[in-house]
Amino acid sequence: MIEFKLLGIGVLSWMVFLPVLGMIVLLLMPKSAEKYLKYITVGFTSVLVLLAIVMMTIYDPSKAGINSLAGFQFVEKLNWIDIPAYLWDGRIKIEYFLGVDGISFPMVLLTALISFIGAIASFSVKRNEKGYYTMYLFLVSGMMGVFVALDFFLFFVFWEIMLLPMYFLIGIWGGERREYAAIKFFLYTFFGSAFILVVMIGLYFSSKDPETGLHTFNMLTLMDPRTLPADSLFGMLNETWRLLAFVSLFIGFAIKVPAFPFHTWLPDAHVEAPTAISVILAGVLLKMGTYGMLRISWSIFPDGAKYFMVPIAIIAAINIIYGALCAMAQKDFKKLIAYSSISHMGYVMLGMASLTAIGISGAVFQMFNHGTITAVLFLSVGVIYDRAHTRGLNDFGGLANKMPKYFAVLIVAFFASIGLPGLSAFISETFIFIGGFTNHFIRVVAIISMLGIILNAAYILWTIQRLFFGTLPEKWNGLTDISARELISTVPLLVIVVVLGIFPSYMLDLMKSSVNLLVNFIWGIN
Amino acid sequence: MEFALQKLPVIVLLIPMFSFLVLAFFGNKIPRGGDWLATTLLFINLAFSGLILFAFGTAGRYEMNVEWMDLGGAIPGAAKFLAGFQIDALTAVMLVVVNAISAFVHLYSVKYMEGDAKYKKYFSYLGLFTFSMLGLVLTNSILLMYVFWELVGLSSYLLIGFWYENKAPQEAAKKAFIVNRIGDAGFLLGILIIFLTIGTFTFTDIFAGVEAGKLAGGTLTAAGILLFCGAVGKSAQFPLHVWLPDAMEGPTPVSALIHAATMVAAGVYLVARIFVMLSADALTVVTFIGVITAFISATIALTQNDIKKVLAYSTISQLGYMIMAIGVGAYSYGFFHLVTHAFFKACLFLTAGSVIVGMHHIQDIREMGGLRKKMPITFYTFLMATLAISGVPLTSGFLSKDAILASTLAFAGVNGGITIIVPILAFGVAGLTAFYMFRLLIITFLGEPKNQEKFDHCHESPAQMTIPLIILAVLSFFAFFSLNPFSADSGWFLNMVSMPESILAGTKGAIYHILPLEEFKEHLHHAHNTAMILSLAISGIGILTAFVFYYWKKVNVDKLTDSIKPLYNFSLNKWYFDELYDKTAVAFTMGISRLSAWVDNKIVDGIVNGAATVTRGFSKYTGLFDNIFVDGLVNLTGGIVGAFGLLFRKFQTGKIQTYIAFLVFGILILYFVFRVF
Amino acid sequence: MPYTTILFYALALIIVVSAVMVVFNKNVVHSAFSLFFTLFAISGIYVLLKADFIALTQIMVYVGGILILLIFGVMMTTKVTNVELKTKNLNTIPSLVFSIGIVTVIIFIIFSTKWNIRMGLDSEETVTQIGIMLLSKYLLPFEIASIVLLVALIGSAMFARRIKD
Amino acid sequence: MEIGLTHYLVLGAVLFGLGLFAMISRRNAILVLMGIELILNAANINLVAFSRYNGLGVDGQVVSIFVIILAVAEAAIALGIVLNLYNNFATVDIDEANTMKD
Amino acid sequence: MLEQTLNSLSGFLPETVLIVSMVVCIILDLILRKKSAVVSVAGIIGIAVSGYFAWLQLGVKSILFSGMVVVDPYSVFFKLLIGLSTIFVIIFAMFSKEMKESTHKNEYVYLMTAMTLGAYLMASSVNMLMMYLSLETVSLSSYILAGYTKKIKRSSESAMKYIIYGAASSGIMIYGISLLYGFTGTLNIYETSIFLSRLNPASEPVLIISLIMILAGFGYKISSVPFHFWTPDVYEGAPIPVTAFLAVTSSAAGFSVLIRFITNSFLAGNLVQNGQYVVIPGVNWKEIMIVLSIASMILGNFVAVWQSSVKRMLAYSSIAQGGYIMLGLTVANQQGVAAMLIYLMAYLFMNLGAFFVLILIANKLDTDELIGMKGLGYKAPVICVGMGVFMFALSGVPTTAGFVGKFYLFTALIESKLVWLAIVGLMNAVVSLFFYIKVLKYMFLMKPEEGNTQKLTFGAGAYIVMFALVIPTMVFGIYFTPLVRIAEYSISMFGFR
Repeated sequence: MIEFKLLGIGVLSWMVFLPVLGMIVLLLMPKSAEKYLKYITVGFTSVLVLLAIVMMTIYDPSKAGINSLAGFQFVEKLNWIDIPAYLWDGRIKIEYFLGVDGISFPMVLLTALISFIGAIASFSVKRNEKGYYTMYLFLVSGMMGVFVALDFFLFFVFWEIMLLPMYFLIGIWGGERREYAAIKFFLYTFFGSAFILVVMIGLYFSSKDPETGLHTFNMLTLMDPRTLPADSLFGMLNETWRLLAFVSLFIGFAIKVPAFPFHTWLPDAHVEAPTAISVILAGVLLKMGTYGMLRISWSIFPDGAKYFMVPIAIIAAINIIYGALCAMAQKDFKKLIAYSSISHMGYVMLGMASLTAIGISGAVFQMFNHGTITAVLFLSVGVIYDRAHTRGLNDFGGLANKMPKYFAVLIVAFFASIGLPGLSAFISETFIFIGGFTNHFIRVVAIISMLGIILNAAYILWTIQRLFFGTLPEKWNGLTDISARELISTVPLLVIVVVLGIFPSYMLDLMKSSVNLLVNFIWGIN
Repeated sequence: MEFALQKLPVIVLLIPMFSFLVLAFFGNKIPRGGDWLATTLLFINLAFSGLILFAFGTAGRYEMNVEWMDLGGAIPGAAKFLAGFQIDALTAVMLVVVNAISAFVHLYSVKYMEGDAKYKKYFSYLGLFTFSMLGLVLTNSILLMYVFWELVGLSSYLLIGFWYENKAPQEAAKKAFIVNRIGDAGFLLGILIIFLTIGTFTFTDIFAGVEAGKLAGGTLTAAGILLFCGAVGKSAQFPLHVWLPDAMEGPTPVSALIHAATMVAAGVYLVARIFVMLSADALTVVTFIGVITAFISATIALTQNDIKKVLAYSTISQLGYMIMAIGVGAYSYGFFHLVTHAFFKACLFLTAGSVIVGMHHIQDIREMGGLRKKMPITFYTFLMATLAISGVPLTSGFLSKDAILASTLAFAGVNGGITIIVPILAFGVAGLTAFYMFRLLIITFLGEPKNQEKFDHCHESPAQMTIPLIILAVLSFFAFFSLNPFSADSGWFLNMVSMPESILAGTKGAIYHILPLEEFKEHLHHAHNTAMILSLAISGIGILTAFVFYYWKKVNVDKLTDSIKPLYNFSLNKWYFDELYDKTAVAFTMGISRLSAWVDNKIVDGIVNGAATVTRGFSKYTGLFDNIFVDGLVNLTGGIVGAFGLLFRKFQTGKIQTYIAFLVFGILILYFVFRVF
Repeated sequence: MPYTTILFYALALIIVVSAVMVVFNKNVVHSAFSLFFTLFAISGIYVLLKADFIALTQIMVYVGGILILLIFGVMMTTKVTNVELKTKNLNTIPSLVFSIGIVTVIIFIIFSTKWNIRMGLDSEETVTQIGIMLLSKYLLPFEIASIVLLVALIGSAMFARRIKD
Repeated sequence: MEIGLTHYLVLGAVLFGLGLFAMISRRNAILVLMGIELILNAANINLVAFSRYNGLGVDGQVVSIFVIILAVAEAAIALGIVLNLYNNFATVDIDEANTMKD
Repeated sequence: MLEQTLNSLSGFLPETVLIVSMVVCIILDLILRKKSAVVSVAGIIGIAVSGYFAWLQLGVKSILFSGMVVVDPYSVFFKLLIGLSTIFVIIFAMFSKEMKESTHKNEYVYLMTAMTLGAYLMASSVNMLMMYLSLETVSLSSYILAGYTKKIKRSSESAMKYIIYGAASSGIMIYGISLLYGFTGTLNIYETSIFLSRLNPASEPVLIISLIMILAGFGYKISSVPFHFWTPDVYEGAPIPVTAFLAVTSSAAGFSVLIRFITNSFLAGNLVQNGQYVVIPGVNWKEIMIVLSIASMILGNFVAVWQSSVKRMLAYSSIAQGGYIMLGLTVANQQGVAAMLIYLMAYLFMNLGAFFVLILIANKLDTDELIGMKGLGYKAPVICVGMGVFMFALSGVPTTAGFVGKFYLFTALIESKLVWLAIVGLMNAVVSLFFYIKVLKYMFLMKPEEGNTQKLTFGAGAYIVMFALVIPTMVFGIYFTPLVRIAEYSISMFGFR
């Protein structure tokens, strides 16, 4: 089993709790050190990136993970809460159980990367920096935790924890309607997690660990059919209850994705949130929903995944097309991007609904790509907004000559997001479509959702035209081109996009074996 | 040597990429923005590709693969994605054509684009285009072909919208990209079908799979037609031809390179590439699409007054010819026409460019006239190309066109019935082509100058522009393709590019409508002479009428047009295709998008806000709504909570005795409820 | 018809009528006095129930204590000079409905339930028993009651004390 | 006919109802307190009647004694509070003291 | 008889200590004749000592005073809970400005001691008379305390409302007791349950009406719908420390007696089979509990959303919290009861904490209106962060004790297949987020008005007390083994067979 410890503490714990350490450091900073806070934050996040890179070098792609503990890497497993039964069958055993496999590792990389980028992008924040960066690091640790937790309870805790800083980050440092957006976001997700909680508890009491004969929150054990006795609530024979559980889990995660019709929080949250937070939101948070589906719904309720694949695919198609159409009608740059990411998350769901290895690897890959690309897009929105203090697409025009570097950056990002070949998103989208095709149940849906390709192109090109082409309005003569800091935050992502577009294997090899195992597991092939 | 040769295609592919990167990133550092670099590199590339042509043209095909992606034991099957290139006659020829024209256009542009604000950007774009075009030609995997296909689309987008300060180029660029995208969606769909059924992307394996019958019947036809959709988009075939005329908003050399010679030919190349796996029905579709396109655009070209528009429509029409040719099974002739057309159409565009420069960016031919005296070289090159396109003997155009016409006759002869319409339209188009091309020539170069002062300032273009013209004009002589001026069959070209055996031949498939091949050849042989005579006659008539109308003015054209006003307008307005699409597809999409945005605000969010709106009236008179609104209570829970909350609040009257009353009431209720249980 | 019956009905009549007076009389003082009759008659009922000690306590505590307290209250809170003793009722209808409802429910229950009637020994005075009870079985409540009274003392003192400031 | 348990219980019930009515409907605080007394007396009548007719000795009576004690305590405190209310609001009509409500 | 009483006295030590300390306080007060912390400290010491003696009683199971009260882990648990909360409340009172400004000296100390005594007895009494008596003890002293600041109109009004409502419900309760007594012929809950289990299944209406009437008495202590009407007004009017006391201590006591009464007297021979209570047929109190808890949750949460005064909002929230806690009874098993105890422990810290922060704020701002708290997060960050912790805990966000409580309640529900009820509860939790987070919105998301942006400062003592409440809220959220162990240990009541 691959391990990597620093000072006797596993690297994943470092990844999760280093930001917390950073929080403490920030809080201890005196008032006078106000101006160094941002650098401290960047420092801590950059350490995360370094750790991630080191992990990448150690990581062994041949290990699959999913439902075999042996397949997980950097595993840490301690008892957190362990209460032996006293009067009633009240034994609760919760483990501090971290580990990564081919599905979570790309997400960990993404989180580290985006957190770092977001930290750089946060420099424009001027008000109450201490609070901001503290919350920011808190958020980072929460997100990281979600991706590495392998104990359902732990997962849920991180899942919920992450809401609090997000609420404040949107609510305090956001735009005019920030309060509305923040509370909307919080309530939606809280509502969703209520469903997750119910299923979690239900699973716990249905489960019976084959080894110890006790209830368990351990996701790996829960995947084992022997863990859920036939007579129990979510037992294998208890068809209806299992499907209900799947649905409520799906609702819980779909709100985060966000899937139609639970998506209305996203435009508000995005528009109101400060740039860096939009980046995090679109770059990482949305992935938590789809990741949760793969890690929990798909793995623990494969029957549900099979039963509902058509409805899910249809929802995905609605996301794709509906999101694109909404984006087309937007006049606010940021809102447009927000809707576009609804559309792109639709691709992810389509790939997952296909239940084929190619589709799911497409989905995971698309999660990563969407993370990087949308990050760039939101950063670019921030760039223009910081200068012009407006996001109205119709207020602009002719920026191409005024801000050539910006034009270059943004055009690459735009074409990446319409899935232009040679850029990463193309590979993932193609895989997703192949997956959708391969599964003949959802083939029609896949064909319909190919309409999305055209619509994406339409609104993106229209946006390019409105922003860059034509003649520059008088009032924007003062605009300066994209600055070095902004280039630092965007260019690395674009490099990744291009490189992964040409050599996708770098990413695909990481997830290959896990995805294959997952699919085999779902279809019961061994 | 052999080894080097096999690596050569890669080098040929990478050279333009190199020039693109260098110019894109260091354009500012290099003197003159590195135009000289790009141009020289392209000429080197041309030399290389010539070498390749000699090496592989006759020596059969060579293929090379590297593994691109591997998904392990993925479901279904083992998903491996190969990347590689192949060289056979088609590729080799295409390489030469692309490189040649690209090189000439580079040279030409040095003067033409001189002093433009985005000069170096222009050359880098050219490099990008050439790279992707070569990639498209070279690759052996249909997926990679799609990749380069899109990249070509991108560079075309960038070049059409090169002068994006103005409205028209923006719109044209967007239109081009989206219309192509529509075709490409079909293309991708076809690719996916193939992958699902055969599980590979490389052409050889695909053909093998088809031969093994993994993909047959309706699915095969569907796949073929879907792939053809891509061609329809790129080669501007009906009904997706609308983008090409607008694309003329780009710089003229670009039009010559991309929208006349190479990119638009990509569709034809694709059809040629997959010819062997096209089923009969697919081929029929191809044929008819081709011929319809050819006819429609020819009729439109009759009345256009913008010199580039006329050429654009003639391009579409010629592309239709090629497609049709392949459709009727004259595979090699179609491809032959592609090559010849590439040269003389490039020549035409470049001459048009020099005319435009000469006339200081006047494009309306009604302002021109009598330019022959002012710019002789331009005139004679133009004349040469015009003769070629009109299919006058001793020109390359004659060779290819004549062969195509002959095979349409043969096609009709074999199948009979309705298919007779194909040759009829084909010949009609030949005549129309001759007519409108000479109309253009006469109005532009002969007669009296209409716009005197423009005419006075007009002058011949410099050498950098005229040299390519001359070369291209010369290249449209028959001699370069066949020593026999009346038939190219014995020429080196057709010896090299011979019709492949359809892999479906055995299985009653593909080109069964020209099977047995002998019979087809037979018909072809007989048709040849008739075709030659007919075509000569028809184009002669065309040319003659042109002279009658516009040179000798024997017929009053205006009166004539008045007498057929509706028809005239119909043609002038391009059959109202744009209007149609605007009214239908575009309007529909925009409508839907606005609708859904509205829905998203009002309904979906509204369902969420629903109860809130329900309670709004309720809350108004309590005067609390604003407060609640501010507090972000505006969504479903909010609404219901609000409603019930308000309801319950009514109980809290502040009068203690009311409370006691409620207490007693509660006790009673509870009692009755649990008596009922 | 035994005298107990007549006595019971007489007492019941007094109780109910005067209680009704308490409830419906406009004048507070009159209500107070009719409450006096009610309580007195109730002690009579206790006597009928052979609970002499309770009857006595009733008279002493209620009539002698609480009632006086209440009348003081009336006096203190209403200016006798300009007679403001009249008070009218509020939300009469619902209160009638509820009270009648609950009374009917209780009466229905009283008749529908089969109480296990086991007559205790008749002629026996209960004081000694109660005394024993209070100091043996009910010792704790007895003590706690003292605490309660202490609290009440503190409380009423606290409220009634003139605020000097 | 013989007077039985139910008679007393009914009497208690009626008193209980009247007490409730007083509490709900009389505006004067003092009268509300009287209502409380009526309710407690109803309970007492029940208790005593039960202790008589259920042959349980004097438990019921003892309980009723405690009830009386509590009634006293309650009345005392209540009166204090009412006086305080009177000082603050210059009225004992308790429905006028409704500054706090939704 | 006598020696039994004497034996009982040894088991009665905590209460005795309380009585003594009460008297001591009174005397001290009379000696000092002025406001002074001495009395409060004395009271705190007294309660602490009694708590210590209660602690010594852990594990003892004995019956005292001929079946009036018992000593068992359950009662000990509640005594400790009540003692702790009362100590906190007295400390609050020392901090509170309105208590200082009241015209009285230190009465509140010994009144609270008396209340503690009553609450102790409520937790341990097994005889209905005793229950009634102890309940009245608590009630009477809380009436007084509600009107403690008697010069303030709101306070006196709330006292009036409280006493009238309380008197009504306790009157109804004693009437119900009398009916039950008449039917069963006993006041001891064990004998009651034995009597009832000998009854034939046919449900007797008298049982239901008396049960409901008795519930009216308990229900008004735990302010559960429909017996809750006094809660908002009284909470709003009473001084904040008293409100805190009512919200935490007296409702905890109410729950203790409610649980014991229901689970002991309405079980078939108070039987427990592997943790599941054997409810006697005919009296379906489980359904009654379901109705009451759902009603309380919905009403509490939905109305709290509309409140503009934090105090009143907390009043409604504690109605809702009572509803959550009652969910534990609906499953009628020991797991449910344990969940209730866990929740009560969490509830103590988070609710007291909220009230304490409110006291601190009210001291500075003289208001408990939300509007007044605009941008307070920038003026008094530490305090407001503390408030944030308590608010999130109350709404049940993980890593706070509140989540643990909810988690165990819903666990109990789901394990006994009451999933729909769990979902109702969770949805209510979502709704509750609205108004809990509203406070934070005003504190952090809104900017303070121009002009008054100067920082508010508090004494070290305030911070110490607050952290004494914040830290358990957080720590028990992350490591809740102790809570669960204590609860599991404490659900063993006397007399279960």
